[in-house]
Amino acid sequence: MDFTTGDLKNLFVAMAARMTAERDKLCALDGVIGDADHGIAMEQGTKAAADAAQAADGTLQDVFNAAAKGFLNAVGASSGPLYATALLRAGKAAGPRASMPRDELRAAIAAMREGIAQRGKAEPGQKTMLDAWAPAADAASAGETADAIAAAARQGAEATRDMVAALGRAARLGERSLGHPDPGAVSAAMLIEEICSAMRGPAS
Amino acid sequence: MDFTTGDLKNLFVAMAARMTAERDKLCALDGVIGDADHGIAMEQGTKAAADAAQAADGTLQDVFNAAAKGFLNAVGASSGPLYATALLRAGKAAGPRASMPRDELRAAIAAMREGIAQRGKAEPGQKTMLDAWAPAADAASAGETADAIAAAARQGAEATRDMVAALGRAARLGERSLGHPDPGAVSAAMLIEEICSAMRGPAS
Amino acid sequence: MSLTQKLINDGNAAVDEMLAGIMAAHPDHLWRPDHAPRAAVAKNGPRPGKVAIVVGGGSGHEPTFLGYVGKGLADACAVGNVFASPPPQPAVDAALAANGGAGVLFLYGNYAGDVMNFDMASELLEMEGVEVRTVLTTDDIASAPRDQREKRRGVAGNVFIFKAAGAAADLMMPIDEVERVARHANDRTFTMGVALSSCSLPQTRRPSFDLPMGEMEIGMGIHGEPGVRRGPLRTANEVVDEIMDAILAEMNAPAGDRVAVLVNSLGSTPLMELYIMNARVAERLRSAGLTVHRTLVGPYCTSLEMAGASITVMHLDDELQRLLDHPCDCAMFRQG
Amino acid sequence: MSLTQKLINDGNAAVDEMLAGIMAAHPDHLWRPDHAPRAAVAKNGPRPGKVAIVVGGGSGHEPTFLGYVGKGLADACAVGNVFASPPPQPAVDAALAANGGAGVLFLYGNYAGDVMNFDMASELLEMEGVEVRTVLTTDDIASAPRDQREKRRGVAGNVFIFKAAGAAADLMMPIDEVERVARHANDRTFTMGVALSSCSLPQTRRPSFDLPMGEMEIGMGIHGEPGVRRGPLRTANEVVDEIMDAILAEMNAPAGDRVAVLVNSLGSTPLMELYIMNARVAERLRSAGLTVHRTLVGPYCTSLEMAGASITVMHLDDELQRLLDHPCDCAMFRQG
Ligand SMILES: Nc1ncnc2c1ncn2[C@@H]1O[C@H](COP(=O)(O)OP(=O)(O)O)[C@@H](O)[C@H]1O
Ligand SMILES: Nc1ncnc2c1ncn2[C@@H]1O[C@H](COP(=O)(O)OP(=O)(O)O)[C@@H](O)[C@H]1O
Ligand SMILES: [Mg+2]
Ligand SMILES: [Mg+2]
Ligand SMILES: [Mg+2]
Ligand SMILES: [Mg+2]
Repeated sequence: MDFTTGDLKNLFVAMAARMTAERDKLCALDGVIGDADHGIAMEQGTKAAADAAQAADGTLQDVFNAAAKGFLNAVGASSGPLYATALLRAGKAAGPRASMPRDELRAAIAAMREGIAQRGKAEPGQKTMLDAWAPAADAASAGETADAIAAAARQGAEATRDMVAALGRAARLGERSLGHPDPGAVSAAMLIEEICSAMRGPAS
Repeated sequence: MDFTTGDLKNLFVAMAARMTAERDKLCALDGVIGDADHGIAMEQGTKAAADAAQAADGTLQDVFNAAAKGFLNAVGASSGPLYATALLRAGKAAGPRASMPRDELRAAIAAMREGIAQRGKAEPGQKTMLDAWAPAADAASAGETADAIAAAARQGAEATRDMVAALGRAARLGERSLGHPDPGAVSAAMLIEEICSAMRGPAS
Repeated sequence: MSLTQKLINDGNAAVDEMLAGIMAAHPDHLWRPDHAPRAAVAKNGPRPGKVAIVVGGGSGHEPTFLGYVGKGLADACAVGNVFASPPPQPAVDAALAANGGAGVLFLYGNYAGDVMNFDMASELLEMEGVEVRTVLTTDDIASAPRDQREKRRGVAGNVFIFKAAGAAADLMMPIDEVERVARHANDRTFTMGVALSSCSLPQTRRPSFDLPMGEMEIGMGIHGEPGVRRGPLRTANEVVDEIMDAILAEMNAPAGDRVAVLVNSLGSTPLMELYIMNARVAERLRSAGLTVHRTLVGPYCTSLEMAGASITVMHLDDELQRLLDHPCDCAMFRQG
Repeated sequence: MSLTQKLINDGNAAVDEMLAGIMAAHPDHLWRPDHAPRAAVAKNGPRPGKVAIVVGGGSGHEPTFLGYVGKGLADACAVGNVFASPPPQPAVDAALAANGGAGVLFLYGNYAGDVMNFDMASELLEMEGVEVRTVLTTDDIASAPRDQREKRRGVAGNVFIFKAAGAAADLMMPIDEVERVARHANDRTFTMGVALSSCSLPQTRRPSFDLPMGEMEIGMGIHGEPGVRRGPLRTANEVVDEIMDAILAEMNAPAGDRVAVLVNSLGSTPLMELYIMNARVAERLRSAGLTVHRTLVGPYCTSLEMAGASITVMHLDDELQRLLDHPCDCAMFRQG
């Protein structure tokens, strides 16, 4: 069964629900090495993305674009431009189609990684959300299973514990950032889990 | 053995030591129905009185006057004018003498009560320091023993628990001032204990 | 129990060190007479023929009182220990330094200690031939019933009352007039506050009182004295409504009248919360048909680091409006 | 764990309600374009031929940034969520509303989020033919080593840097000059702070980090980001000495030079403590042979209700001194 604009709208709803559920945990993680608001940004951003997607007409790309704009305008912060750019890229990858094979969500993941890397001028290993998106995108591009992609993202997020931050607020901490996972990477792994779950098809 | 200017200076030193020891307790009592600073005012006031007394030459009255001025200028607040006036009155009662019979400390207590009542426009029963000074002065004027005078002061202070404040900061509390002793009455009973102890004569 | 977190050196030296820092920061606005380290006088302002406005009280309320000394506002200030009236001497020194031969107005909050000390200062000054008047501010409507207005405390309303009297004096009004203006300003100024946390004195560094999380003290004073009652912490709008209900009832202003508003932090409540409150204050005044002529928002009259806020409304008439609009230039407050 | 004590209604609505309260309080100073509720523009200031200074950043630092919008200072401001850069749109709206045809200077603190959002706004504005320059403030000397100045955060030094750039623009200098002044002001401004308590976000009402009693965080940012290190809480003089040692070493000013000083509260640290600190700051500058031209003391750049303070020193030259002295009239800051 193809992945339709309706599925995409549901995916944004699922992401928003997940971020609401994880908000306080993400804020607490951000409190240790940042400014304690990452859960709020992700909750507000995914909620705005879901609302904008819901209200959007048109193709997959249109829905992605609406979600990008919704996320950006609700949030600002670091997450806003990063995810707005990621979603615009995913929309481009999905293209002006009413639906696409579910498999092509792999390309969306890869596109999102590109958007984040470009907007954030980021590389893997700098203790950012890219450290979850990059291994997930690599696994997706290699055609691995949804489970494997999600696992790669989680491992990537977990690995940020042992990194010294080089970008974002935590970069000022130097060695003090060691031992704590990057909140943006942790939330990224959660979003990727939601995408992977959509990749597996609707729960029957 | 008569009560000399040296004894008077020692009395102020004893009062200052007592107030330093009781400072935090008095602040805590003032915190409940006032502004938590009574221990500080009494510590600073008696210390300044002791210092000024130490530096003063002349008669009992001169020493009392110096102490009054020292107390007032160090403290201000409510306690400052009240005790400055009380000490000036005590000095008048003691008079321009180098010494006096220890018994005449009773007259000093009565004079202090008068000074406080006049400066504070206070009457007994209004939940103020006068509620310790008045019964002590009555006992003193009736010629009771040092022990009895000190006990009267302590009972007077304790009785303020059951009064609704009518003067000072606590007056704004209405019924909420019930159940808590007045800090000024508690510190007054302590000062009266020190005077009574001087009345008994030097520890031999 | 551990000590409260403060950036101080020695609690007993806090007031004098603060004064040193104030003098270092504001040499164009303030000076201290030799031998009167607890009296601060406006560099600009006091002049022959002008009534001298002398304010004062305990420390710990900054920018009240010192911050309101300057051209167009108070001429001098007597500085007490933390939450303690100054003794008479600094008040005398302040008055003598600011005296322009047209009389002195002592203008300060109604507290037993302040009254006794300033009254002693008045006696001393009168012995020196200086004419002294006294006006006590009594704007805290929570501190006594309406029919006992003269028993109420002076709190943040000081800012408006001082401003009106200071402007009157700056306009060279005679002492009778300045006194009348001060009383009139006080009569038309209404304040009520709530506390969300205690403060702590620099000497003890212990909370002055206990206030459990989730509760607030309603009708709080500015020295950590308890308020009228304690209740559960509520939303900003509910708190504003309770305060505005009380103020509007007292003020009893007909629709169409103008007011000035002060939403004041008691110390650690940040501007974000004050402005959230002000949104509701403005709404309430609008629906009462009143026009807000001027709004001040910020820490104007504080209790050290206490959390909480007060709302002051001054019911304007043409005269008070003109006096509030008069320019002033103080170390910690400028206008016009 | 119970929620922190705040006077708010709904954490998610806090910024918009605050803005409503600010607009109600300061109608003579600020307005918002229709459909741009997160852009605040000076009533007086923006005019044809004048470079528009647009500042902005997250909320929670009040009076930064909004309070510095007004004649002689910033022309407009983009308002973000609490501790979150505004998205590009309000920055675009602010710039368009303030644009006088002489170019726009985006002037804000160096944070990853702000850079990404304001850069997107610049691209959008350039597509509309508006010339945009950007200067990032990087005054926080604790946030990166000296040889990586461009990585440092912008904190309370914003006040002086905005002031200098705002004056340059008000004097109708062309965009090249205004940009040069802003960079020059930033190069000569040095800040370092300490935190004594955490703040908490209105949405979560949980402390952003743990700071046990008796400890302080040294080199603290203004968003609750951790500082350089944690240590035992020390006296005001010791704290000032540590900060001033670092600032004086960085600034490397020859004796005889002039400076401007800002002793800033991060939120709940009261004026008494700031002035106690300032007494020592003045002493340290005097013994370094430096002259203090101007001192600001108060909550100028805050982190909600965080306890703590920062010290900023701007190393003046004739130009910067003249620009700092230039009058300004903002909702929350007036001078001259
Ligand atoms: N330049 C960057 N590139 C990629 N990711 C970044 C960059 N800067 C920050 N991040 C990510 O953003 C996260 C923080 O997001 P958030 O808390 O929402 O924003 P802010 O730091 O503005 O408060 C970090 O944990 C990190 O993963
Ligand atoms: N008018 C008055 N007459 C007598 N005693 C008074 C009067 N007003 C206050 N007091 C006493 O002063 C005490 C408070 O003293 P203190 O805490 O030093 O001053 P303040 O109230 O100015 O902080 C009260 O407990 C009360 O005993
Ligand atoms: Mg964050
Ligand atoms: Mg007291
Ligand atoms: Mg007191
Ligand atoms: Mg943030």
